[in-house]
Amino acid sequence: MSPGRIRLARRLAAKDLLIERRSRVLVNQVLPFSGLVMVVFAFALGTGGVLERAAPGLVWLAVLFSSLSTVQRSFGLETADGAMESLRVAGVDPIALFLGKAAALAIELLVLVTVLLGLAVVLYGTEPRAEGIVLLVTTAISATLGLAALGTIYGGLAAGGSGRETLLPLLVLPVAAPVLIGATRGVEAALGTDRTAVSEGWPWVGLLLVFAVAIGVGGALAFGTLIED
Amino acid sequence: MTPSPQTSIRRATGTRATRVLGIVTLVMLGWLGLFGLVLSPADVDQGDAVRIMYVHVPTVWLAYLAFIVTAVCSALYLFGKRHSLGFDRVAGASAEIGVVFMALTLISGSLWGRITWGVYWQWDARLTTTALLFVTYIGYLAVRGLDGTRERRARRSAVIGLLAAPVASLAHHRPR
Amino acid sequence: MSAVLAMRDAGFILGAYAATVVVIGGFALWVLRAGRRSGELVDDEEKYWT
Amino acid sequence: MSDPATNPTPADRSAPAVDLRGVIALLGGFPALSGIDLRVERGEIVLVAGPNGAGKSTLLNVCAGLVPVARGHAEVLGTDLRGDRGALRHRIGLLGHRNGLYADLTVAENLAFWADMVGANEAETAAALTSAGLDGRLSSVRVSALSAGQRRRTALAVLLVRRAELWLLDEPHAGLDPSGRDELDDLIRLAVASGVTVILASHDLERSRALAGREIVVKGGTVSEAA
Repeated sequence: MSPGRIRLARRLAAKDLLIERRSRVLVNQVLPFSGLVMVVFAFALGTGGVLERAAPGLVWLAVLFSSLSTVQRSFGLETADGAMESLRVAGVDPIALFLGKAAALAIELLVLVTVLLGLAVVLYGTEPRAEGIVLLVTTAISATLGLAALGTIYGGLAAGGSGRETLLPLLVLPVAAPVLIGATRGVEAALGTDRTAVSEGWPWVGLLLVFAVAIGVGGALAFGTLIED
Repeated sequence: MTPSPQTSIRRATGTRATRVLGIVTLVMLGWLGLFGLVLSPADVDQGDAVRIMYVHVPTVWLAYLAFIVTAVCSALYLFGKRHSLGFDRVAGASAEIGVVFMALTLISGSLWGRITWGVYWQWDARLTTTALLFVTYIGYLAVRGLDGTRERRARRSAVIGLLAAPVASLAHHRPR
Repeated sequence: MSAVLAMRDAGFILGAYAATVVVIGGFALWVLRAGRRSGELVDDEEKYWT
Repeated sequence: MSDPATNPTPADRSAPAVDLRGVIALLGGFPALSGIDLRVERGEIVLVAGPNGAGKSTLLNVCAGLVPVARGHAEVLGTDLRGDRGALRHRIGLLGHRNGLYADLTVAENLAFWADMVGANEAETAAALTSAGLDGRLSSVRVSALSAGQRRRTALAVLLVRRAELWLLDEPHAGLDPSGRDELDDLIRLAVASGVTVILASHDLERSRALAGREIVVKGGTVSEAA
């Protein structure tokens, strides 16, 4: 990993975050949407303990759905005026391109996850316990990294041409299933849902980390081929 | 293997070998029905439900075999020196076969489950993985349907074919 | 044949067999038709497999 | 990969910008170019004319290394297109009908981003802004608020920042008003004066002829020199 590559990736990520700060698409559109999803879950499932028990899974479902919009936005700004193509044609290192997009996506998703976990406390009455905080944070971060890497791969694929946006959910959701399962179990253990112990959560964090690393490495290597359209 | 030019007009893409293979397959299918439904006895534990296994197990094996072929051919296309489009075509055709047979697996499996468990579907790891793999390869076929030149399609789908399978199977090897 | 119909859960079991035969048959027909259509695009001299 | 230190050696400085001999390129299995001969010297402006679908864009894409050469000899900036094109990419600037800019960023931010991508310094970025006539107030305007002509000039300023030696411009005048076209032409002349080679495909023949030193016609996948 050359320093030049990391510098490029940092610059790419900073560019994405600057664009988000300017346009506020995620804050003004995606975040309200994910909040809405949480509320609609509550309507559908009603009260009486079901919500509290299902809360960890619902949070990650909402994250998953919202991450699709986030990925679409992230690559929409690259394709709107052919910027991604310019980068590719100019020979900008595709690994740096992948790492930069994934890093920006990870930061954006982490904000989303934090807000949604907070919403779960308010809306679903799930109280985090002190001994589970470390597990909660590790789970959130490792799951987010995996989702960001995954979203970057498929976002890059969907960015190639017209009519591909509709393909994104079909491609991402089945592959994201391990993240959904792992992150849900991890958060359940952290919160003590169904009287699970904190120690039960750590193997799931392991799974999430394996996933994030595998997808991250695979995506970095494959990204050049994927966007070479 | 050297037919006269007149007969080759209607031959489409078939060869004598594929035709023989097709007839053998039809005969074997009939045989399977005869043995599976009539000649073999009911199982001691499963009763008559075991008869579904005679179609269920071969289809799932075939589906997995087809997906392995897809993954291997994707790798051969991507990492091969000549980037031969032949591998890409085999990968795509194999994925189609895999999807069809995995659909059959899911259908016969859920019918078996209805008899044995009383429900069509149970959320255990193996069933979930199978369903996810099914959807993953539907996505793979959708990627193959995207616009672009043959080389682009081959590159894209090879990456997806290589990436998707192990990840979807990760749901199978989850910690207890 | 009546023995087959008399077994327990005959509907589910026969359904599984029927689905298998129908789906495989349908897929085979689809492949044959696609092959025929592709074959028409190729000149007879270039059909190296015949 | 996009290391700015890989400056051309003197030997390939003297090589022609583009040297195509008998180039055949396929699109979807069919020949889009069927035997192209084209030699463009450094510092030339060459106009590529021809009807729609004749292969003008394909020719530019072949020069950019985006469409592979199926057969023939193809050298761009002294590098064989059929070999490793990695080092060649940042020396070529291809501009199609899209500008490749980020609408939510200002002109200066777009250029600064590209400067970081290719390792250009601030002085070079400022010089590109001035050359493109985008310095001063315009530099801090978001691209989304610019006119079509100003966006085009920003896109060309990116090529200046990238120090691209060969500019491949596909219909650069499309969608611009007359004054925007004039400003664009001035910028192209300025770039050529500093050593850039330009190949442009255009339907605006009158204007492009005034700009270009030479005109070639692409028709049916082959090239002929215009009289």
